[in-house]
Amino acid sequence: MDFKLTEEQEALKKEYIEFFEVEMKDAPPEFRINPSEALYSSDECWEFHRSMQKKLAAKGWLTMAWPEEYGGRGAPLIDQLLFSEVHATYRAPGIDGFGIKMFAPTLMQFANEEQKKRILPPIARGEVSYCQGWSEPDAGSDLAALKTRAEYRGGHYVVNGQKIWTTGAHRADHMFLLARTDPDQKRSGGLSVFNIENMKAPGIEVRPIKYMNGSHFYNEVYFTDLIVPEEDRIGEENAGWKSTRATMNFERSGIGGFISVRERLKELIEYTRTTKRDGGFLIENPLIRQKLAKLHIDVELGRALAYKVAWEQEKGNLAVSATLASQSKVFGSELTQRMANFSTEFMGLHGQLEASPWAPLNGIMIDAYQRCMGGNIAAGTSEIQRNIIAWAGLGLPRFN
Amino acid sequence: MDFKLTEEQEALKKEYIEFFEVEMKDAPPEFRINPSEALYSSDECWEFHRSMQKKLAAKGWLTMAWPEEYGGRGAPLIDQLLFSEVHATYRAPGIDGFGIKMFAPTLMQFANEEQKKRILPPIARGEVSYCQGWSEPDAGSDLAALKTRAEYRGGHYVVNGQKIWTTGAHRADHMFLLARTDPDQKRSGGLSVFNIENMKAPGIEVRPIKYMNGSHFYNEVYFTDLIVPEEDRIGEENAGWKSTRATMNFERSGIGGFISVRERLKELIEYTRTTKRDGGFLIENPLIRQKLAKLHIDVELGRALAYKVAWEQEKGNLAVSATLASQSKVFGSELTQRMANFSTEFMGLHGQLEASPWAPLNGIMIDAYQRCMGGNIAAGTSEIQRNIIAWAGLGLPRFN
Amino acid sequence: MDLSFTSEQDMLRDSAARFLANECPFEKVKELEESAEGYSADLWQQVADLGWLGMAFPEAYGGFGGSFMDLVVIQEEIGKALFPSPFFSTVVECGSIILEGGSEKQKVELLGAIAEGSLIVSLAQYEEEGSYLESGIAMKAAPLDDGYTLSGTKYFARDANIAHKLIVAAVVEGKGPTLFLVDAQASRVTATKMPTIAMDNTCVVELADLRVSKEDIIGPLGGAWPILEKTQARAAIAQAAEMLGGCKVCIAMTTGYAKEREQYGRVIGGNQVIQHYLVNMLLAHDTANSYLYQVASMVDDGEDFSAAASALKAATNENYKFVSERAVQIHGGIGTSREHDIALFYRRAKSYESRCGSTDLHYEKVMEGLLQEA
Amino acid sequence: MDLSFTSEQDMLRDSAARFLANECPFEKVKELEESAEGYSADLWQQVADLGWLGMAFPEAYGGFGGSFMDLVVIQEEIGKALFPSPFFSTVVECGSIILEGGSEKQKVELLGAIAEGSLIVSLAQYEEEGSYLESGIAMKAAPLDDGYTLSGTKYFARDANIAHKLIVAAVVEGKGPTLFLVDAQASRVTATKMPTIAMDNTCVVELADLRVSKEDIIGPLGGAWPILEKTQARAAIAQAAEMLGGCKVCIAMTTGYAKEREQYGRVIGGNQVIQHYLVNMLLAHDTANSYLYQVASMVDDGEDFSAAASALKAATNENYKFVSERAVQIHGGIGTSREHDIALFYRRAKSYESRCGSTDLHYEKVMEGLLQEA
Repeated sequence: MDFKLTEEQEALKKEYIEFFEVEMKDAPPEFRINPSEALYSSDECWEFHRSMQKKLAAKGWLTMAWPEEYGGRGAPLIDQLLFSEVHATYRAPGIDGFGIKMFAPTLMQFANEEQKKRILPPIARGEVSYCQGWSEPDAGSDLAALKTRAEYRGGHYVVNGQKIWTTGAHRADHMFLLARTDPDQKRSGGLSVFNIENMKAPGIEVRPIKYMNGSHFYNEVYFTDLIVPEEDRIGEENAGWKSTRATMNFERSGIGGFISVRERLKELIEYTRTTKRDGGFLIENPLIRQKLAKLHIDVELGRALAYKVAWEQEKGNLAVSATLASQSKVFGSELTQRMANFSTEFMGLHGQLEASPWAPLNGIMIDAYQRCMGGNIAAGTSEIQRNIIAWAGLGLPRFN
Repeated sequence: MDFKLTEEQEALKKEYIEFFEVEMKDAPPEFRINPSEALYSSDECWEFHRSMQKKLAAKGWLTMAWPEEYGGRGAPLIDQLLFSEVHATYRAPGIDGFGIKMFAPTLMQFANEEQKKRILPPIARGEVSYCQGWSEPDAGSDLAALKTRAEYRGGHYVVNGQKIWTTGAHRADHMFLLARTDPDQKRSGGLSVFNIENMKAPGIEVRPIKYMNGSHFYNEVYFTDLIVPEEDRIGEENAGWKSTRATMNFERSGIGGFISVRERLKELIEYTRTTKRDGGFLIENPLIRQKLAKLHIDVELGRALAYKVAWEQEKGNLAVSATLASQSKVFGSELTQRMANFSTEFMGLHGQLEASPWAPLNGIMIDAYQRCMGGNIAAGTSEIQRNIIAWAGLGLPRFN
Repeated sequence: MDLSFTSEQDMLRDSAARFLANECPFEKVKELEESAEGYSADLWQQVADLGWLGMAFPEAYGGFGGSFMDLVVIQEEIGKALFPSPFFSTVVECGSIILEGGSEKQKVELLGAIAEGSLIVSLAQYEEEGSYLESGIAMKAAPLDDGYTLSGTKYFARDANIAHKLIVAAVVEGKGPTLFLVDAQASRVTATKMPTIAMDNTCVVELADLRVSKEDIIGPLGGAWPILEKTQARAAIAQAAEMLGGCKVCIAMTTGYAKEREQYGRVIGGNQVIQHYLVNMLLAHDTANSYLYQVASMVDDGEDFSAAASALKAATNENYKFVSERAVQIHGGIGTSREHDIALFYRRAKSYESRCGSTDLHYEKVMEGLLQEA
Repeated sequence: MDLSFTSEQDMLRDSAARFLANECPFEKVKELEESAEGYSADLWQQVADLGWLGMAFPEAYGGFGGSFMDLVVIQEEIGKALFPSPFFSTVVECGSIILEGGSEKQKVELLGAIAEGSLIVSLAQYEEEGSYLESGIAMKAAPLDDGYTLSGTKYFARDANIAHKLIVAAVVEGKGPTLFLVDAQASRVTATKMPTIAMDNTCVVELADLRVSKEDIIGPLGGAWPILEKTQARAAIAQAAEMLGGCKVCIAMTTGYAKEREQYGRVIGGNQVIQHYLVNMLLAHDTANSYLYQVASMVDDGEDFSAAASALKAATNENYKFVSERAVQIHGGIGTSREHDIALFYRRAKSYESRCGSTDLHYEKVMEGLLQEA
């Protein structure tokens, strides 16, 4: 075992740090609160994200772990992890996870040559932005129950139906869509994957869903007789479930989440060192000290686990890494929740304050207290993740 | 709402206190550690228990809530609760719960007149001791899967099979047995209840099971061609499940558990007030203070719930009180576990010590750390209790 | 011993529940949350007419002479409906303070006006640091010939933006913290809403050389703390009642949802993990709720309830957060949306935990109580 | 970066696992727990012959020059098998102390003897109060012409009942705590087993005017604390490895049981709640285990590992208790019996949490580390 970085890795890491140190100086302040969602919240943030995306592409960092033939440089996942750590440390935007981490690997594995040549390069160049057309009102945890219909009409499909919880649909250029192409096949049979070329096309209506705190990143997407050319179906007709399951398992080390908690924890500690209450600094309170220590430990544990995820994936132990990735997801989202709950608690009366001149850390923690619920639910609820770990990881039987 | 005691209740309570104050002075010290199991552990403890049983009967306290026709005085359950509180405060033995709280109410409801006249009076007089013949190696949580066979042979039954986790079988005079009388009926059909008149009869073999810490209260009971007269079958043949389910629901307020924790907590607080480490008393440690406060609060909450259980039962809301009793059981056993874990933790190196001159509080807490697991499992595991609450209390559907 | 409510209390509860269900459904709650006033003057008058505002004041002061348990019943129903109103600030907090510390004249005038619905009062106790302690009151009351002048900023004053009067805690040199009744709508008083997770009327209040006459002092000079300590303990119980009402609805809504929402061909409430979540939520509610009535009885029976109030509030803080959090989790995506109602409880739970003292402070008070006993 | 074990380490693990499975099954563990000696001299010699005892000592001192990671591998396997032996006291604790603080002569003589299996050593640090701190060492070393005499009582000395030597921490006036190597079998030394939940060789040691020569001092006069602090941090990591080995077996045994035990016509492992319990156990193990290797690497890489060792031990204390507790719960009644093996882990978990510092102490050390960084 060797946890040390190579000289090349140390040099790369330094380069990342120098880059973000400069580039994030002028970032809109919303990114300090929640970078992965801030990008969708205002035109200014979105512009900043898009310009960062192009810069990262130019540096070759956007797709470093992609095979060279698709515009990557075949870097080991551990290098990718290092990049993700630094990226998360600076709470930087610029990564379109839907395109780069989910759809692109699916394309590499399941698309035909024409599609790869057409769809992958703009993703690699950071020119486009994707959203994910999966969940439906009656198909959340149980994705295979989805009903959105794509009917083949010779040369093209006609799509009708509704998606929900579509993060960033109001900003995205494209969507990868999972729809039912054979209505006679139930559940996971009869589904196909499509590349939706233009989210502004007639036949698509995007309606905002406000999150509990009023912010807008989720959407409903309605399809009414949307025409999708046959050449935008990815993979075999009715074989979409297989590639979708593969999509679920790409790059899910979760390192970004742990780094995010680590950085917030640093700010929290600074807050407790500089905030006085009842004659002492908060950091002098043993109850607060111990809880901060516990959070720090969990960050370290989670980070070690994330490294293991990447390592197992790198070694080709995909079943192992998929289970570990579910563990990382659960551990990370629940850790974020513990941090948000605890910190807003010890802030006392101030803990309830949203971003404002009076709010500690400009309300990052009360924001997290609300956003963390999304984290526990989106991309597979904590319950679904635990089911998966039990079935796939521990080999426990699945009953219905 | 009125939580005040009546003058009569205050007087009764005073009488209980005066009684136990005197009677418990000479109790064997094991009762201070775990009264409900100490009685089975040594001849001396058993003798003390038996003599206490008779004294309580003489006072009329053993069966105060029984109907007068069976030797009780029809006292309200709240009075019974007050007695249980004082009894638990002094960690006194003398209550044969199997006979008084479980079998006797079953008899009152399901036995014939002859049986009531024959079996109930010795229980009321505190002369006998029962054990409960329910669990089997393959029928624990799933009691209805039991296999012990009672075959009718004209005028009597012949019993063969094995019971397990039979608390006190090595001390008891009698057993109430649940056995399969119709082998063609599966599960809860085909079961009958029997009064086993003599635990020393040929055809019964009792083998000890040592608990994880080596102590002996559980047993295996083997039946080999045991003859049981027909007149000792309680209720209809093959209708034993109904009375067994009723037995499960008698007097389960759980007040004793909460009082037990409260008393231990008092001792713990005294320990932290008088024990120095690293220049200060343990009670000065804010981490310890807060955890003690939490335990105290949970005791208060649990006690309030136990009162509600008794109140609802008294009002005849049996379905409500049964669900609440399951809640009380789960809350109480898990509270005991928290107390045991936390206290043995803050005792530091001393926390691991079993009863000995060096052990804090003579090892009560490390004993509890082990016994609490039995508490979470016996008489329906915490999981089964939660299932019952979900199904019966919340009306959630039961799937298999 | 009698653990049942009186029939009057049952009626009070039913009528409150019916009123709030009809007049303040969750749609209305969200509308009020988003409004600048944060309450409905119309509904306020209606609850005055229903007798809620004077329920627990003595008849001599224009009230109905109800018990503290009656107030608890109303608070539970308010908590179930999430009714946005100045009930807590005006009736529970300031009403108690006036009753506890006010002069006969103040009681007659102020409590009567509160009961009628014509007077909203806000407690301005906290300062920048957010301390709950007596020592946290640092604002000076500078003596003047026939009174004092108050200058400075108070924080976390609930409903100050809509209040007619404020009760301001300020220090009289040589005497200590003192309570002053001031006109909230005076030109030298500015109340600004702070954005809280509960989207309620929590305010920063600026006082600029505000004159107060001696007659507008509540209680003795330097006597603020005993009054505040006692009334805040009462308020903590009433707040816990409101929170436990919220828990109850979370459990009911979530159980209902779990029985209807299908995934994988069956209702999600058939999943054992969901069942056990709901059972743990029920346990959290039922234990604390049983204790609530016990503690409320202590108030009515004149027993010392301060440590018990802390025990109740600490437990309820934890339990409401737990229950509302699991409620959102079981609802899944829809539970996180503003459109749905369940997250309203989740947001309130976090805000309410800081009211009437932090959880840690309450634990410490419980411990102090235990050590006094021992 | 390379997160794989070397093939040598894989072999070491396999051979250790095989040896312990064959020679020390759980039946044997229980037999040893109940014996006065609490270990098997025969097995001890065998593990010496297998090279375990000298694994991590330099070759110059009769060892094999292995890494700390090698020791971690052995400790994990010991933890899986619950192997009762003086490995921790003699090799992990005292071996490290001698290596860290001993003279050349001491290293050659003592480490060689330990590696051969002929020397069992016990650390006698703690006193009546059970303090983990330097200030907890109060026993006086009274100066004598060519040495010191030691009198008093030490507590929680592991394996003192079977040890040949003790390392006693005692205060030299004007210098501070100092480590003395004494003959454990001298007539003036009495070791008595204390009954612990782990049923191990935890002892009270009485020293009655025991003479120690100056040559038997380990490290500088007054130099005990830096040595103890560093070696206890290493020991904490090794202890965590042992505990995580235990977690792993708890999970495997319980998963196996859940797949076989039927109730209600199907295996209990089909119940979602049991599944999630097991998943949470797995999470507890896998997170801490990943971190274990990272921290062990810090030792081998010469980095400052003290705060990380505390972080690891604190997390592992909680996780082993949690995992072993759930393991017993899932086993149900049978899990609570002495006959079954799973409660062996439950009992060890509680005992081990107090080793090398309490959980609270480790949290505090983590916090101190963080504040130094900040």
